[in-house]
Amino acid sequence: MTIYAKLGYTLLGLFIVLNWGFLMGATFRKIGARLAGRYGIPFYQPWLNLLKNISIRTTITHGIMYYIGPVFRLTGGVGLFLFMPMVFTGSPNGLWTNFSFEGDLILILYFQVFGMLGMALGAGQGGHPYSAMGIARGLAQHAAVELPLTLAFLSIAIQFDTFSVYKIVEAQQGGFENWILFTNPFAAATIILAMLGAMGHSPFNLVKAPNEILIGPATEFEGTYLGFMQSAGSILHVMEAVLFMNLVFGGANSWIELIVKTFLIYFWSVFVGMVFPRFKIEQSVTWFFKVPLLLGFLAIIIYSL
Amino acid sequence: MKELINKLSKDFNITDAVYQRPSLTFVTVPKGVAISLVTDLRDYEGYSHFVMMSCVDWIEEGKFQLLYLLHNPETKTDIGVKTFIDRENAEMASAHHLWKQVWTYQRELKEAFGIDFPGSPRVDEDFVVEGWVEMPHMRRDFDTKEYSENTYFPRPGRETNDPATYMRKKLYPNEPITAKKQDNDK
Amino acid sequence: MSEKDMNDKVNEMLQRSETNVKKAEKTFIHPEDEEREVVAPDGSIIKINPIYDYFSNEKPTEEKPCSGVIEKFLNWARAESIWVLGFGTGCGSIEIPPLVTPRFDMFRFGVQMRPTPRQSNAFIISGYLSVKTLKRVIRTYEQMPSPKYILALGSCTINGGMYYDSYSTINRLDKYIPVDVYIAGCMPRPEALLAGFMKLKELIKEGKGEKANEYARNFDEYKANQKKIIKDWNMPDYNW
Amino acid sequence: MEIIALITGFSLILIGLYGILSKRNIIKIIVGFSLFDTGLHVLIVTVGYIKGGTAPILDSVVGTTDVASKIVDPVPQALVLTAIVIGLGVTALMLAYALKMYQAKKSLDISDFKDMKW
Amino acid sequence: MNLISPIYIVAVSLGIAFFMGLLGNKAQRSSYLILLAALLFNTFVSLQWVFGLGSGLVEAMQVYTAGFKPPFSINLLMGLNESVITALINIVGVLGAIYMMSSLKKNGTGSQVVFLILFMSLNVIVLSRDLFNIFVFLEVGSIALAGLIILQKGTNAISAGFKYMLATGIISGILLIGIIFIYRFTGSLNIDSIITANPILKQGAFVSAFLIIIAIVLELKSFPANGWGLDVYEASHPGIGAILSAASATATYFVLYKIVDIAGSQLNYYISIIGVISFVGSNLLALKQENSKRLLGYSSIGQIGLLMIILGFKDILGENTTYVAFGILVSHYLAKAGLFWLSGIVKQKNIKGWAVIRKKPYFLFLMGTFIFALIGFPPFPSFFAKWTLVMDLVNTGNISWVVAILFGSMMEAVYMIRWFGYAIKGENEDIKDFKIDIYKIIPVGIFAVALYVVGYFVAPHTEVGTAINFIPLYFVAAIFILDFLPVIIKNTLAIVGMILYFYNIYPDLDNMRLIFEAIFMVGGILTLIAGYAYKGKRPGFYPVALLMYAGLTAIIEAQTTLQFFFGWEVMTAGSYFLIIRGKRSMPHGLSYMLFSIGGAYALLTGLGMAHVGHASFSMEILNGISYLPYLAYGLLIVGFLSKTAALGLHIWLPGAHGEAESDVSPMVSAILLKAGVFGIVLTLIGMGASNNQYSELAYALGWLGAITALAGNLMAVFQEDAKRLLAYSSIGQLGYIVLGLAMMTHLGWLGGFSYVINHFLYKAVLFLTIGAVVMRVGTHNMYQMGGLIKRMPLAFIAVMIGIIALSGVPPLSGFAGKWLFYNAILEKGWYFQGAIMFFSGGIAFMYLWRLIHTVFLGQLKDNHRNVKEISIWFLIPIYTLLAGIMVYSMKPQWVLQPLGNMIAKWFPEGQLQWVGETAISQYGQWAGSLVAITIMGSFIIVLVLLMLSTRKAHKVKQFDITYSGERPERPETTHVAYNVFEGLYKAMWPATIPLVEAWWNKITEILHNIADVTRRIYSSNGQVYVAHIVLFIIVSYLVIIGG
Repeated sequence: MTIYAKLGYTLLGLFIVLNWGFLMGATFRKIGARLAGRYGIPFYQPWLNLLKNISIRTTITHGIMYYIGPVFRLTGGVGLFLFMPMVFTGSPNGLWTNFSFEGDLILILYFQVFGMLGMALGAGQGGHPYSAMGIARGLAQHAAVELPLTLAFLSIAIQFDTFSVYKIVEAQQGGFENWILFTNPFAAATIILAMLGAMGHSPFNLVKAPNEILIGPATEFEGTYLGFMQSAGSILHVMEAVLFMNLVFGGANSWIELIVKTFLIYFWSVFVGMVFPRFKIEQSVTWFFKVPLLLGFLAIIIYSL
Repeated sequence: MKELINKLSKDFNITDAVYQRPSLTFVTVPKGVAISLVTDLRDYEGYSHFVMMSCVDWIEEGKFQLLYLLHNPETKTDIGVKTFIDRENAEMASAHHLWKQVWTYQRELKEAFGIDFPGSPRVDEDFVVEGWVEMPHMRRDFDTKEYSENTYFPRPGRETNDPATYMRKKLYPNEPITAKKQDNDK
Repeated sequence: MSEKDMNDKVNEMLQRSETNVKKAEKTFIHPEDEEREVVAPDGSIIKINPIYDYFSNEKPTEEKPCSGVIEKFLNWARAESIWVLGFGTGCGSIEIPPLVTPRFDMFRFGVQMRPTPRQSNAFIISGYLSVKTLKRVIRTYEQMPSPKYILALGSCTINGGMYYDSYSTINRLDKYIPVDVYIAGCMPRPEALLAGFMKLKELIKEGKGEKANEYARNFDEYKANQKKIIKDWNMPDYNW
Repeated sequence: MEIIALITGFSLILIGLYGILSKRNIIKIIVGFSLFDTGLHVLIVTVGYIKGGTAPILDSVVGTTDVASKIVDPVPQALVLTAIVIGLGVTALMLAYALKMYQAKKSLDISDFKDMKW
Repeated sequence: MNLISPIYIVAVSLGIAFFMGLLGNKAQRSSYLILLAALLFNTFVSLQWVFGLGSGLVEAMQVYTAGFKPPFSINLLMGLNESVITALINIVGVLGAIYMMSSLKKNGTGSQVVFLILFMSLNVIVLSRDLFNIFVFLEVGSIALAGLIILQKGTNAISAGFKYMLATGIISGILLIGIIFIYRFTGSLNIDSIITANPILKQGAFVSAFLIIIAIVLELKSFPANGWGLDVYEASHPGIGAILSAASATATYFVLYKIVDIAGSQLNYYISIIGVISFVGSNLLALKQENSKRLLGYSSIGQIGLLMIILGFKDILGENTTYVAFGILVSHYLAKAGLFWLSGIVKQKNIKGWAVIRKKPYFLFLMGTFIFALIGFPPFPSFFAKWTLVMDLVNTGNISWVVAILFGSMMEAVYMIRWFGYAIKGENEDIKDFKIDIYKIIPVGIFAVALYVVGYFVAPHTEVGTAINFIPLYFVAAIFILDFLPVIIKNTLAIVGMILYFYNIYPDLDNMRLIFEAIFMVGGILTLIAGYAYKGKRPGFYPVALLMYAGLTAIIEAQTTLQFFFGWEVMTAGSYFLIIRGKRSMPHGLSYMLFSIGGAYALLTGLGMAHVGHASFSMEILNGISYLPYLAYGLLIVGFLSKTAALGLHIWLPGAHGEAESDVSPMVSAILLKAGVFGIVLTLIGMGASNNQYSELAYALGWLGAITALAGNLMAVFQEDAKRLLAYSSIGQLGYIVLGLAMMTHLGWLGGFSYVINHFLYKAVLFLTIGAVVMRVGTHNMYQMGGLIKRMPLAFIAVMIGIIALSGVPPLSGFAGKWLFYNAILEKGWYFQGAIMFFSGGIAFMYLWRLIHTVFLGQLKDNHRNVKEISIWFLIPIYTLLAGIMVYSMKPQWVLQPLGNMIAKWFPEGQLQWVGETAISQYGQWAGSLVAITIMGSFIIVLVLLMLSTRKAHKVKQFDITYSGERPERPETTHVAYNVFEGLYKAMWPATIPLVEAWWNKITEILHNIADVTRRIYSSNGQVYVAHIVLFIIVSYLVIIGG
């Protein structure tokens, strides 16, 4: 496969992921509406919103970092996509493996922060107090989520003696009984719980906390900036789901499987979000230090003995 | 209540006392005595709760009437201390040192009636209306309708009926409208 | 009273109001907005003018729409994605929450609430507007990105309504900011508000939702009217 | 005889020490010190004394044989002279100090001179 | 060759004294000159003997009085020891006479006579070999001293003199009893014949020998029967204090040295015990002392105690005894006399009042010299003496003695450094200048210079001291002399010097040392470039900065453990002076110094234990220590950890780094901390590297590193002070490094070394930038800054790259360390340590964001509207370092491959495989530069897209934000900066309680309370003092009999 073909497949994959992210976001809203007995938004609403946002006529800029913020965010999303093997095809250089180089788990783990950090910087230049508050909360929660999540990742890495996502997926092939969900239930449980924090839906949506601190880091962003951030958000949502799918739910052998699995994973956090109200920051942090952390320890202890 | 008023009369120049209800009494004192009476009531008679403070514009007499309403949580009785002050360059001794909430009342009175309370904290700041430069808007000689018409671009074509006149016309179409009543209703 | 008399009276009133404004050219500066001096780390003195220094004091410009089909397409998107600022300015704001309930459900029309003016393009002025609130409304309106739309809810925004004679509430909203849709009534029900949205969508699709440009075109006039009644003007002429 | 002298010497030393430790008056302390000194001198002499010995002068009486057993050891006697002289000097200087101290505070009580603590 | 007989010292002194007595008070000027001439003559006599005997031209001389040989006469001996000691005494005599010129002249001829007699008698004490003669001249000496005291004004001096008379009188009495009875039992008064007679066989003779020795010990003012001595030190003229401490104590100590053998060696052990009690006790009690002269008194007693220990151990020390005793004695002699004289010049009773000395920087230098000589820093003789002492004691298994001695030294360091701190950085601002009499400076100056000279000449006398490289120190001295020049010249000189030196030595170093040397020297040069930003002379900065670098390079170059320790102490002293230059850094400088000294003592003991069983002091002896290896390695590690600020030993760091000057912070943080890492690397290599014999130690070290990382990062999150934030961050980063090294695997070390280089790069960038920003905005508090990106975009970019590198987010270089660590942890199986480490990495994001947000983003403060971009001289090093970061990020294999090859020497297993640009470990692969290219590519594409679509964007200003319909009133109220992580604090506050600080505070408090309670025995009552003496004798006797 030439590099151009690879590039082409990668771009195609990115396009699919972006649109699937939008659709998933719309579905989430739709489910929320139906839960409340409403009709809800049309499924194509996110594309309209994007279109409207990039067609805004007046834009402002607070300075160079104000630009860089959304760029960081989108690069973070795109990069995460590039470093993640999407569909398992039986070869580390298969069709849909992007530029993952076998998908290093540590790289993915740390690259998640790239967009967050850039967003924090961009929002900071706006000088809005609520941006700073949202980021402060986000970072605190991120640190809290990180601890159980790291333990679970380590546990999986110990289990298969590798940090390669590709190899982890490979090891889960051949029936659902090989999924980490069943072979390493503690790590899986930790990830499933900690995932809620990583996804950032209610009750862990205190970063944006709509109507409490306006909309958090994005308060000052409008028009095209917002459009970029929406796109990045969609990609990131899918990619988080893909990561957890690869790690716990056996990866995907085709796009269909990927879409079904990511939808279910995403739906899990949506479902929790529909039921529980927002946590305060200290509640959120301490929550992650209780059950998920304990499960994470168990997951490690089992494999380190 | 009466005993209390009698007792107070010995020390304070109480010009008038109205026994509204068993639990509510209004006394009127000269301007200079009011604050010391309020202080006395607070410190010795148990009227430790400051309910409110208000003002009435007695434009015909050229006076403002100030009212300090106090409450005694022990006996569940209220006492209102009234005093008259001049309307021109209205000024009254501040009672901010007795209760902190008096600050706010005095700020309100300063804005609405133009009564000055020298020494009261933050008394010059805006209370409700921002950037008000006209005559204090609660004075009776301030014509709010005229001000509104002069300032806020009334929309042409609007028909406005004075509710009192309109209803009288409707209900008692035969009765002539007297000049005096019209005056009052203006 | 005949119509002629009425008109005379109104003209007289308007005249009076103008002379009155000229007479009362008094301005009001809050203590925190007065000029002040700070000492820089190197010991030099810096003069601060809180009203002008912190803001970009530029006037808005007219933003030309795109041409032909593209603009139509974009207008369709705009009409189908109306983001409303969650800012209740008066008693009518109680009519907005029902719109998100199952009974009215504005989401199905592509209408949704946004918490920040930067991300909204529709603004519901809900009911009477005191001068104090008007100041905030102007600021918020100007901070919204164009194209932006104003829905004026209730009679108070049209002619003052029952507060026509109040010293602190305005009578005609369109003297201060351009209004796209008036929704009459005291109060209009949520259905009326939804109808207003429908009307707004129609206007946008027809390419008539260009009031933001009108505001920029007649900027000086609007600003003069605003400054007439807001005596403690402590913001830039245009809030970016 | 030697025992008595030894006991006397040690007793004087102890009495002197007792005086130094128990008396408040500076003069009395100096007296105690003198006693202590005297006791020392008695000790020195005692150590060199030989029963029945004569003065350590080499003459015909003593003869030239068995000198060491016949005469008293001359060294302690020389030492005691020096020690007495030195003791005198110390005592004199102490008295001078006592004078100065009295001039400074009009007091001879040693517990009045406790200004430098810890 | 005929030399003047020492008897002439006595004869001439006595003759002149009588002659002066004849002169009376009429010819004061000439009589003073005669006195000086007499003292000079004495000095001359002693010195000619020193040179004569030292060069071996003449034999030691015995002087017999009255023509008889002992025991029938008194004899004087002039040997080498005697000549040196008398020379020392006579030099103090001359200089003391000069120092006390006005006092001596004012008090008339009488005082001059007494002065002369005093020194005559001290000479005789040293020379005489006759016990009774010694007694006589001890008495004469004390009478003379009391005579000098009585001539002074002031009740305190008089009463102190009386107590002195009383006490010495009793002590002489005891001595006399001993002398009489020893005469009785041996028939001789001559020391030599008594020793030959070996009187120990008889019980009575033993008692008399005991009485003699205990009397001399008491004369040396042993703790606790020394209240009378303290009072004299405190009350008398500083000149007399100097004589007492330098001359009188030296002479008396020499007497003890002479006579100690009359009891055979039976009493040696007890002398050591008395010595150690004196040393520890008086240094401990001095903790609460605030009177400067009394403090010096305590210190003198402590030093004499140390000397007594040495005397007691002379059998063990063997031929080193003289060397050790001489080193300590000379240091004490010079330093203490100098300090006493200085106290007379400064004329401040309270040690806090010594702040006035700041007005005269050169006096500050003198004081520093004396104090550092006292606590045994290089290059002073006491350093080498203490080194030899500890080495020999450890070698013979006397570890507990070493502990006691080092504890006492530690206490001494506490109060001495604190005192110095008050002088150099007191709180009182309005200080008056003080007047100086020119004749008083001369003796002080001579003694200070003498300290350096003696130190320089003493150093080669140890077997290994010859190898010490003094070239950097010459350079420091040269810069010190050139301190009057402006910054620009000195800076250039310093940089050129360092470049040349680095160029000179780098070919001789192995790879591992080269890395550290490069960090020290290149880092040093870069941070020195920032020094151009300062104007004026910046007095004192360059000597101390270069001193630190001299120490650092000495550590790297060290071939022997002595060289290593020498460099370590030089580096500590230099960095202490650097740190203490900050505005509010006094308490932090103190705690830095104390932890450093404590660590250095641990190191010293460890090095001593390494030496056991080896003849050489080569650095190789660290490999495979055989004597108590766990303890030895543990001590070494603790010593080094005190410099890397591991948890428990970290409390000095935040303040010291946070309050230091802008360009000093990177020096002490990015560079200095690596010295500790270097030490740990050496220790771990010594522990057998891949053999990993002492895996328990490494395991404990690993946990310590992990917890340090967590604690440091967590504390950093809650800081409001930008530099303190970075300082706490350094603690955390050093925790990573320690954890990585403790893993003792190839990958762990690779990660650790990668962090060493990385931390140097980004912490230097961050500290330099923040320091420069602080210089511009005039505050450390982050919440008082904000929005500075508009004023200093270049600084912002530097900080942004710095924090991205620090946080470990790809593609910058920090990720290399994280990746290696993950792999290493999986390989090693230290999952929980790893998890803690990565949790602290998550916490790091918080403080990093806070650093950049609250300083550079958000709202610009009113008073910072006109601040300029940070100085170009800061930007040059910052951007040089940034280039380093970028190269490392884009081509990590350029750094990691050589590192891996180097580490393979010790850890050949589990290496990283390199295929092109891809690193392959057992667990995964990472293509550093490809990842970087991928990320940068997509970044640029996205950026271009956004720039195109927002090209018409309107530039707005700081208050053009949506503020709920309001306008912000002030930047201060709009900038979210103070207590940002309140929510996290609510969740995690128990982890932020400063338990370690509380623990150290409690220990300090307990020690001070003990000191405060115990020192109440000195009730200032003469009778109590006499009782102390009597009790001391009784208790000593009972202990000795019982023991």
